[in-house]
Amino acid sequence: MEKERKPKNIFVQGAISPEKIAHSIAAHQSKTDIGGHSIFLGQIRADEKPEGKVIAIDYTAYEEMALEKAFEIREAIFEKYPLTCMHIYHSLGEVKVGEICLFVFTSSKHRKAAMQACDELVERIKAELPIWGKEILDTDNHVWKVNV
Amino acid sequence: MEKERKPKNIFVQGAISPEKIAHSIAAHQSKTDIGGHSIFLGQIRADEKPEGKVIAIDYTAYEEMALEKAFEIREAIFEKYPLTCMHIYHSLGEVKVGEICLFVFTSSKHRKAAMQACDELVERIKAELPIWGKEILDTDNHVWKVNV
Amino acid sequence: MPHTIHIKAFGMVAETIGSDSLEMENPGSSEALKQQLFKQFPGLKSMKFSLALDKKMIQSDTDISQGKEIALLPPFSGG
Amino acid sequence: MPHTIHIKAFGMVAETIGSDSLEMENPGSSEALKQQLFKQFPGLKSMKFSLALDKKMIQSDTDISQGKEIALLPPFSGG
Repeated sequence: MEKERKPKNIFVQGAISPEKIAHSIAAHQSKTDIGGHSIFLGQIRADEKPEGKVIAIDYTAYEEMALEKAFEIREAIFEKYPLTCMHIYHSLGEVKVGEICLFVFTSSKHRKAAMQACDELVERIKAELPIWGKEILDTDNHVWKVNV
Repeated sequence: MEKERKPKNIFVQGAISPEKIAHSIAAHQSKTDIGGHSIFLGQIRADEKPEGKVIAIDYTAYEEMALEKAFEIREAIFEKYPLTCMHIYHSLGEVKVGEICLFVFTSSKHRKAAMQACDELVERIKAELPIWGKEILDTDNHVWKVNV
Repeated sequence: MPHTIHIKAFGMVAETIGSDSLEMENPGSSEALKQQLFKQFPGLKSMKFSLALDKKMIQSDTDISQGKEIALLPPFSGG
Repeated sequence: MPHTIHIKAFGMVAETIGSDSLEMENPGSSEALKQQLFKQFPGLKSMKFSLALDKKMIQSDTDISQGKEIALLPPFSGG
């Protein structure tokens, strides 16, 4: 019988720590059918804007919709690629420059599936999840982040 | 003046620990022009062979040639993609099932370069570095790993 | 029979409205709702945003039946 | 004037030879070296392996001049 998958919380308050990433990796060492892990990490850049320099991004989300959509994306990616595991974490609230705001983690028997699934997940997360980044500037101004 | 790059040691004795990966990630938090990191991790699978079940892989390498080749690949990838950083670590000696034997880490301003460079690096490392894996079986036998 | 609808607002839309939620009399359809919002908050006219009904983005004019969850969503910028 | 060459061996080639290095009189070229190895270690005949001279893989028959670093490399299987 296949395990029924349910929406999981993807949101983390504040930055995602390197220790959390290490724990997540370590937790997969007992899964001895995994041959490759692919990880993507989004990090806050100190971009120079006409209005000032970015010092942090404050993330908000339409959480219930984002979780529903993340579940839908998750199911579609599991359907498309032979993955062993898939994890998505996104920050809410303030994340400072240099800190990590997105952690996508896919694992599979052979490397290609993990890599392709990870790439596709990142694209879909950025395009389809109702999350907004407010870029806080060193001038007390802010601008709304735009995904290109 | 451009910084001259020199061959770096890519070899690690035994498994690559999740803590080492966390430290490597944390070391990039001061580089505030990075927007995305792409990581690939190779993990030892407990494959079932006709001769027995894999319990570890014992890696050997033609080290001097591997380091020269890794440097050549590194330079070519830096030439091709706008990367901020690139790191390659490969195990030598015994790595048990579930443990990590390969850690490839690329960082760039925008995510695409890091992702594409990471994929290409992994392919080239597997195809071009003179490294050999001896799969140790639970039957006291061994078979030589074959990359497909 | 008119009824009140509850609207959630996010990102720069919430900023323009000055709140992350508002209530109004149901204008009946998503297009009518937009016109009503433009009248009440002229700043929204120059802004790109979409409507979601019950957490699904709508692509064309859609009836707003009672009890629907309505949200105003500027372009996503997660990651 | 004949001279001795030093050969490094790796992976299953080293296993077949029973050592990770060997010495022999220089047969003059990479093809001649292969024939010499096949005579000395018949197990190598059924084995896929390449030669590297001074850490560069060679694709065709190549002269082996004095002082070259010679290595026998089975198919790579890193990662």
